[in-house]
Amino acid sequence: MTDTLFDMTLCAALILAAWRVLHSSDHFQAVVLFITFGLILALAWVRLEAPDIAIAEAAVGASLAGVMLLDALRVMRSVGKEHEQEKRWTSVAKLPSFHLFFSFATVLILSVVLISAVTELSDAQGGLTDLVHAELEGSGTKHPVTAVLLNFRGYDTWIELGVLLLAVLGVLSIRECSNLHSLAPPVATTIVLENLVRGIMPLVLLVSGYLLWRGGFAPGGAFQAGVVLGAGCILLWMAGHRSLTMLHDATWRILLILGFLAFLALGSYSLLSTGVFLAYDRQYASIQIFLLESAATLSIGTTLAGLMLALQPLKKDLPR
Amino acid sequence: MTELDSFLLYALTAVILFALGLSSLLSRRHLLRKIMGLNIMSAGAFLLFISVAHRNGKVFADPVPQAMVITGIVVSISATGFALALARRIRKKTGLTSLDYREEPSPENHNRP
Amino acid sequence: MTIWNIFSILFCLAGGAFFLAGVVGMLRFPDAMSRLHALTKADNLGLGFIVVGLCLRSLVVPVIIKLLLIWLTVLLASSTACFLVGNYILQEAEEKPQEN
Amino acid sequence: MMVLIVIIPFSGALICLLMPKRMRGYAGLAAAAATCLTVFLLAFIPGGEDTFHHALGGWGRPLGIELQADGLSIIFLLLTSVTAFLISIYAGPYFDSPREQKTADYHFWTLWLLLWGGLNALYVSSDIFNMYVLLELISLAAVALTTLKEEAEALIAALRYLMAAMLGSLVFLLGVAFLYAEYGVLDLGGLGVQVQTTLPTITAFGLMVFGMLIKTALFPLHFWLPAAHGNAPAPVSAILSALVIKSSYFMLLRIWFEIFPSITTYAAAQLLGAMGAFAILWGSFQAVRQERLKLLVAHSTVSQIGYLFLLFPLTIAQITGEQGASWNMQAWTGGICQTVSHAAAKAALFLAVGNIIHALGTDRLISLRDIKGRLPLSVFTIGIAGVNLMGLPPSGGFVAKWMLLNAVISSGQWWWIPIIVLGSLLTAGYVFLMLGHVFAPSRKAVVLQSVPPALEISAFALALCAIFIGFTTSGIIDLLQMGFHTMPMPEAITWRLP
Repeated sequence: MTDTLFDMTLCAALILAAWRVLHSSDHFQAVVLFITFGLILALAWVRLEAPDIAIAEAAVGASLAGVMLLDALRVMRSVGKEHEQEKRWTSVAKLPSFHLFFSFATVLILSVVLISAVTELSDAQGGLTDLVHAELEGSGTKHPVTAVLLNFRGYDTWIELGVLLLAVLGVLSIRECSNLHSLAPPVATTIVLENLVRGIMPLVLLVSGYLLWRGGFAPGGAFQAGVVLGAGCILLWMAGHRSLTMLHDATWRILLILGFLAFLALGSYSLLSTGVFLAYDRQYASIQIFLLESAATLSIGTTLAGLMLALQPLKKDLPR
Repeated sequence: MTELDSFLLYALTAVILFALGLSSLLSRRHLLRKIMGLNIMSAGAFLLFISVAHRNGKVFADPVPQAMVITGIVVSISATGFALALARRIRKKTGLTSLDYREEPSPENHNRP
Repeated sequence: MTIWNIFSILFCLAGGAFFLAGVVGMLRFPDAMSRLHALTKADNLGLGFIVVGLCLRSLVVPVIIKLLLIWLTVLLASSTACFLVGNYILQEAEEKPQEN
Repeated sequence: MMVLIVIIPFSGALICLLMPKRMRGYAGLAAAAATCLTVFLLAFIPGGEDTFHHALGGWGRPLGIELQADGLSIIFLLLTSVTAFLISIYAGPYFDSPREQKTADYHFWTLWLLLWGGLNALYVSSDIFNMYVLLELISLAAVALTTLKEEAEALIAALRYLMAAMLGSLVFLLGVAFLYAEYGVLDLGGLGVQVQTTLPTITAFGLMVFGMLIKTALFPLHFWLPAAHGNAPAPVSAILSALVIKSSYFMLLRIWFEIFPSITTYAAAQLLGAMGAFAILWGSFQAVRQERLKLLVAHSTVSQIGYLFLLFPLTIAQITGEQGASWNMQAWTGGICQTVSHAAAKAALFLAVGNIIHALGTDRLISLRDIKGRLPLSVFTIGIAGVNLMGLPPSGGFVAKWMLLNAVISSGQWWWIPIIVLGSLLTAGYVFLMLGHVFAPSRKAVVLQSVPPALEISAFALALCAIFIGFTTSGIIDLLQMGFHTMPMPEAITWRLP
């Protein structure tokens, strides 16, 4: 009974938060509510026995996406010196009313269809749970989610690292710079913040490493560890620490592609030796998976930090 | 209340979130609202996956949808970051915060031959 | 039920009370700075009490170390976050008069 | 062997990222050539029974992901590799030229090779979640390529494209979630066998088809296409119009004929056909009205996509049991011929238009008058590609439209005839609009920038490919006869060219 009550409260909170994100008139309020929505969602993942996703959601959905949105909001609100163009761009004051009607009708029809479809879903316990547990023994890891991510469906994870890489390259090309090296050094801040960050960085590294190590047998893993690492990098930047700009351009690039490259290298190696792409030696599977995960962690951390940092001012934009 | 009911509850929440996100994408004009709408839509899709995982699992939730959702979260944060960068760039170049706009030649350039 | 358990429950309850106070402060205080104050103080103390309570409950050294590390991380993280928010508020307050 | 068509472009992308700036063009071209060669080896060198099947990591379905190639995959792979290789030859000198120098170092090659690898991987994938990830990879790469042009119009078009693409993939993902909830598997084979007519399944079907329709930009979901294709750099426009659109069309074919063959209905097919018909008319009508060259070509894409959707009503008969009728194969051949010839012709058209813009410095239709008989090869390319789009013999476009008309007549769905004819007439209208300006007397003397020969030759080669496709129909039919993984083609496969 309490379970049901809890479920209902949680679901109601989710819908309410999403509704308010949609309808609040103030953009800042909407972003804050969006972050709240992410936190409630993390709670829902815990309730649904998916702690891996809860960690990922709390780190990404609530914090990283929140930081990105807040920063974007700050930039988009400020009235800058714009119009590098030869045209004047004016927002249309009002959309035609049929647009609103049309979108409302679409959403309404879709909701009806989806809701009735969901109620018809069978309660049969299908899925691949048993199969995963049956094969878990030879997968080189004891945690089923890690086994699926790195072994059974490692190909997906490889492509996903490619998507991350693409996103950073895309952001760089939008900023008209070719690498993270052309970023202006961060603005120096107060000594309080510097010391705070100095204190927190070892802990960030510890948490990241712990999550990575834990992925071998319990919830945790490369992605969660990578997000924590990336958040640490962003924090370092915000504290005005220049260490990130000191990194050599080539180092940046190698860090960015490391995860993707590790999958590629391991896959090619197994293709040459056994004729199968991304197959692990049964004997060394756990070590290979750990190496892959470490490379992926570094890459994910760099990429997520890069996604955020690539939006900061460039050297060429600074006043001389 | 049985296990099935909690599955139904979360699955219903999932599709409602999806529809809410879609309505934000379609009806709000500010780019940030649209991007948040897309994120809520993906949250809805993920929630459906995980409620299914919870239904499928006996002791632990089905790991395959969990892995898929983690992959999906990575993909969605990449796309979000990219979209935000584009939105910021558009704002800087044109001063627009939405994609509904009119173009007029600015007066000083207009007089030039 | 051992004496440790009773202490553990008491500490956890104390922690919960601090969290509750923090929430009330967050909702009721008038401006952002005092809200931040309520939040950090209550959060850190509340979490501290709960960590102590959980330590008493487990009484295993590795777990205790882990719990304390968690507390330390949260302490540092929340003070950093609050410093950033507070700094932002101050900057806003400084910039406003210049604009007018 | 089969994984190599994915590994090679991806490795090439990484190498290009690590190379110093001036070496990237060569490295990229080498990777393009290697990829193209691998695809040809895969398609034409007979191998063992494992040639077209690879279980990744040694895990078979349903737990792992399997790569599988059938006749349809091979056709799309070949189409992609030939077009992509010729576009790559074009892209090198294009991005080296002074006018485009600014964009040269923004990772064109890395983005492009990642996109190409994604396309190849999509054509051999047999797992719907894997397909989702690949679709996202393709869309993000495509949008990033669009932003290589730093004008505000291009950025706005890119963001609109990104939103549409994300919406499409998310709707598709929700469909995947419904399928997993209902059947607990993700591989095409397993799904194709299990699928039954239940409400969640139909919803999943609708969602997946709708998501792909957004990405394929079928009327009225084409709102994002003209601006995105019309504002990108020339090779990127060619990539988007010729290849990226085709990937989601390929997904539609997979969804329609492989996962859900048992629940597709006559009415649904007619609806898709009707949307296609509107696309043909609306797209050509808009194209005739354009004043900018690239926007004209982009609208022409909207209309040519419409023809692809005539495939759906023509392969399904009103009375069940008539599925195996003889027009089935005609419709397939027509649809696939249209896909392939449009890819080549449209790429040629965008590249040739790119040459003209390169020379003139503007893409206003009216300024075509100023080229005054110079750039003969590019103008000739436009002419040949136009012949293809109109469907005049001898060309792939002619065979495509001829086959579609045949299928229309023999299936008795006469109402498509006026659409096809009218569409061709309107196409002729905008092609002659372009060519007419070329031969009209010019207003003033204009100094043209010289166009590197590689640019003109690669565009011309693509146009020739489009013609050549008209003579390879029997090859396409043979490949189609290889059937799908799960569902063998109907008995009509014995049908031959008259």
